[in-house]
Amino acid sequence: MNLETLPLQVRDWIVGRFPDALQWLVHHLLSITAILTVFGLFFAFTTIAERKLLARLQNRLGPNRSGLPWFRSLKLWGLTQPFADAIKAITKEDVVPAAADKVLHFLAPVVIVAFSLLGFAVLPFGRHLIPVELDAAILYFFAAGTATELAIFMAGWGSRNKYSLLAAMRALAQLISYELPLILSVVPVVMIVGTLSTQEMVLAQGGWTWGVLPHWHVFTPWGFAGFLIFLVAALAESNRSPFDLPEAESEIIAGHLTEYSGFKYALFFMAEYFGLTALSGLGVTLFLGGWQAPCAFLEFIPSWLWFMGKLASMIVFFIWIRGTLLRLRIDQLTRLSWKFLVPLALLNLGNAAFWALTPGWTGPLALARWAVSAAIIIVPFFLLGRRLSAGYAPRTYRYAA
Amino acid sequence: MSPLQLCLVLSSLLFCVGLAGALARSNTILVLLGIELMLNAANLNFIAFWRYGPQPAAGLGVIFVLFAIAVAAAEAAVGLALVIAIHRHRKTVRLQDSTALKG
Amino acid sequence: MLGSGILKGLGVTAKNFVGSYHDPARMVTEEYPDTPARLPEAYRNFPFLVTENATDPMGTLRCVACQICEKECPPQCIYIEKSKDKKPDATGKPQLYPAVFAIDTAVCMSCQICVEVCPFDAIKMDHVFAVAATNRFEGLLLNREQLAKPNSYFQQIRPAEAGEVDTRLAAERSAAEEKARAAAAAKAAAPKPAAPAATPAPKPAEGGATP
Amino acid sequence: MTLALLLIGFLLLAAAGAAMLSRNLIHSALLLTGAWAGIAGFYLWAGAEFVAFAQVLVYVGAVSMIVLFAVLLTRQGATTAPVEFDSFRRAAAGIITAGGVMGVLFGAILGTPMDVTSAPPPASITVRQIGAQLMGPHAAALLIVGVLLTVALLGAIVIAAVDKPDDPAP
Repeated sequence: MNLETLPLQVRDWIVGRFPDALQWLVHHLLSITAILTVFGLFFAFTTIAERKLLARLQNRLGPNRSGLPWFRSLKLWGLTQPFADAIKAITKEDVVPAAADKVLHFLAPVVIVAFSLLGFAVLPFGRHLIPVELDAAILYFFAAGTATELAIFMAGWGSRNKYSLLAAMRALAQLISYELPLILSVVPVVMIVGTLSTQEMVLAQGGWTWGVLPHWHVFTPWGFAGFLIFLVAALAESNRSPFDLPEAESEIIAGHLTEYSGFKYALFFMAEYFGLTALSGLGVTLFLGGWQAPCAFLEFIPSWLWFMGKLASMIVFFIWIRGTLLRLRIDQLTRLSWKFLVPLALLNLGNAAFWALTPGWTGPLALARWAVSAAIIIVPFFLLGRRLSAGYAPRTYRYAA
Repeated sequence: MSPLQLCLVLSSLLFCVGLAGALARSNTILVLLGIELMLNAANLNFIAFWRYGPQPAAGLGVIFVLFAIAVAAAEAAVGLALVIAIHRHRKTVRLQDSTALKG
Repeated sequence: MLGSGILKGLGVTAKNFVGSYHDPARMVTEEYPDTPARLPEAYRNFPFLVTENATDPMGTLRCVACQICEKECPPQCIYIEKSKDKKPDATGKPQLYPAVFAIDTAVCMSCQICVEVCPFDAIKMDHVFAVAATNRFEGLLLNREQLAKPNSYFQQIRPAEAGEVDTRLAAERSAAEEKARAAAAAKAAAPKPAAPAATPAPKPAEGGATP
Repeated sequence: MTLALLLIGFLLLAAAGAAMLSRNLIHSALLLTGAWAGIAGFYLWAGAEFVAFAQVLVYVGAVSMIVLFAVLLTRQGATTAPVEFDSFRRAAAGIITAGGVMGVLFGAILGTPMDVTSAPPPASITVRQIGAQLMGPHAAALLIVGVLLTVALLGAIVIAAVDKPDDPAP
């Protein structure tokens, strides 16, 4: 019994029980089922974790009352809340506006969920666990993500509601603005590793210095800058706070989702979390070493557990951000992208090029390599940052200590 | 019919759909979209010939399609910008309504 | 520096997160049906009648059926019928008492004017808010027996106000006793010794008044 | 294999045909996006993964958005107003021309003796090979395409931008 390959053994055992002609089909169906089950449950528990964590970040308790039917004394810390939410969403009335474009209104949630799941196909969940090994995996990942923009447009236009349409346009402007820094933050990794395949990228981050310092990309100047840009862009791409203004509940009700109710709304919600999870998975793969263990002596833990652990900590970090920061205005949002993130990401590209050209600088020159690479990114950070925040005096808050 | 001929028939059908659309419709955007379809039909041919050609490893068809996609994207951007400019000027996107260069 | 504010904010929320587990004073959530509601002292809902003694609520009502509250009540939800006989009140003076005292809580608007105008501190606002009834006519019309609550309950829900009322009443009572004693002494000084009947009267009232 | 090609071809042509016939411009644009996705499916079928993903990224992601924005920016009156075929003669002429072209093309395709009669082993080209090709023999073309895209971007902004200056930024 080997924990590392346990999922593969289970899969092969099941596949082996089918006739030879059907085996390829069963093989792929099992991969799909596994992704749907694991990430469906991951989504469910992300919602409850988000609600509990947000509550704790704001000195509240969070949902803690939903237990089990017939065992009402068992509260289970409210962990069954997502299932209660699901039942509520399914049983709610599905309201479709009379003037709506029925086909588009119906298709939008279906398209967005279907395409937000596609990204999982190329993420390496473990040393041997990757649903599809594609040569151009990164390109595939971003190509699969583009359909969400179409779905948002379909939702906004299909609702036949001026506010929904305007909100969809705002959401599209945001998604398009942040796709650029997102992809530009990934390109340096592609440049350094020299491949578009996700599995090879994880393999390139293997090994440790003295057995404790992992060779993850985030521990290099260009990787750190790229990771930060990736984090901000991923937040915006998945409509997370502080960039959640496409569906700002308190200001514009729900933006392009205004005319959606019941299960369709839940589908959009689900797609948002799938997108967030997939992007976090990509970030883990590209910058945080994927399924690699952080220290040599921790390698006995199965690689897929490391991946899921890193993924969960990314999600927790996103929740922490949501509990902390305020929503941006649309002009601040686009300015941050075009005037700060994009130039910085382009400079980081040059930085990565410098890094790729100087692998021979060892010994004392390694320090110089680090210093130059860090300077390439830190100096523009300060200059651009000063320009970005120019005109805003340090604010004083009357009621904040 | 060989698979190559099947691919070529498919691409020529697509080309004709685009051509019919570009000729029969009078909305400028639809005409542009028809032209895009014709470009894509040409790309299909490149891929088909690369797939069944003597040297698939050379990848010339693939490279050509990549360049064609880039050029088509540029064409779409400029073409639709022109449509928007014309609409702002003449308040119409019908081809028949903008027959004079002077405006 | 750009981003320092973000880090500071993340620190604040992290402190909240850690603090929420070991510092119950931070938590704002009340788990109401499981734990009793923590109401502020000045919370008010519907009035109740203060009695001096929990064992004999109807005998020791502070209300003397003066009907000021009935007249002042803006929605006119109070109904009082005076008694025919008199009972000694807290200070020992024989007073009327309400034979019928009813408040229609369906009509009451919780304005507290009855409390403001009562010269005897006999009617106070209650903390009870779960008053649902199955019949809105009889169920929400509270009579004298339902309204009466002992002074110890009043001290429990509003310690500050009750303490102030108690010291005032005790002062009045001792003043009345002083007066009665003086009167008795005057009477005793006078040639004819009077019957010492007036002095023991406030005794039962004192038991309920002192905490 | 052939069955998959027929299926892709059918869906692709259906989407494209419906897009050209639809009287609702938005439906046209969305159906055309479907057709572009179908073309990407054809590329996948042919083993050109990189091109397929590039097609999706460029057409489904970018061009469709430009088209949709253009439709919304140039619409007159209600969104639901159908876009008519305003002249029967024009439509008939277009369809006849297209039919003629189709006849010529079919004649050429079916009449030419092709020496490929059965599918060769699936062709594939790795991303590394494509990169080597682009950076090696086709580096000049790549540069020119880059310049072209930049110029097109600037040109589109200049053409479509409103002349009036906006409100000064806060």
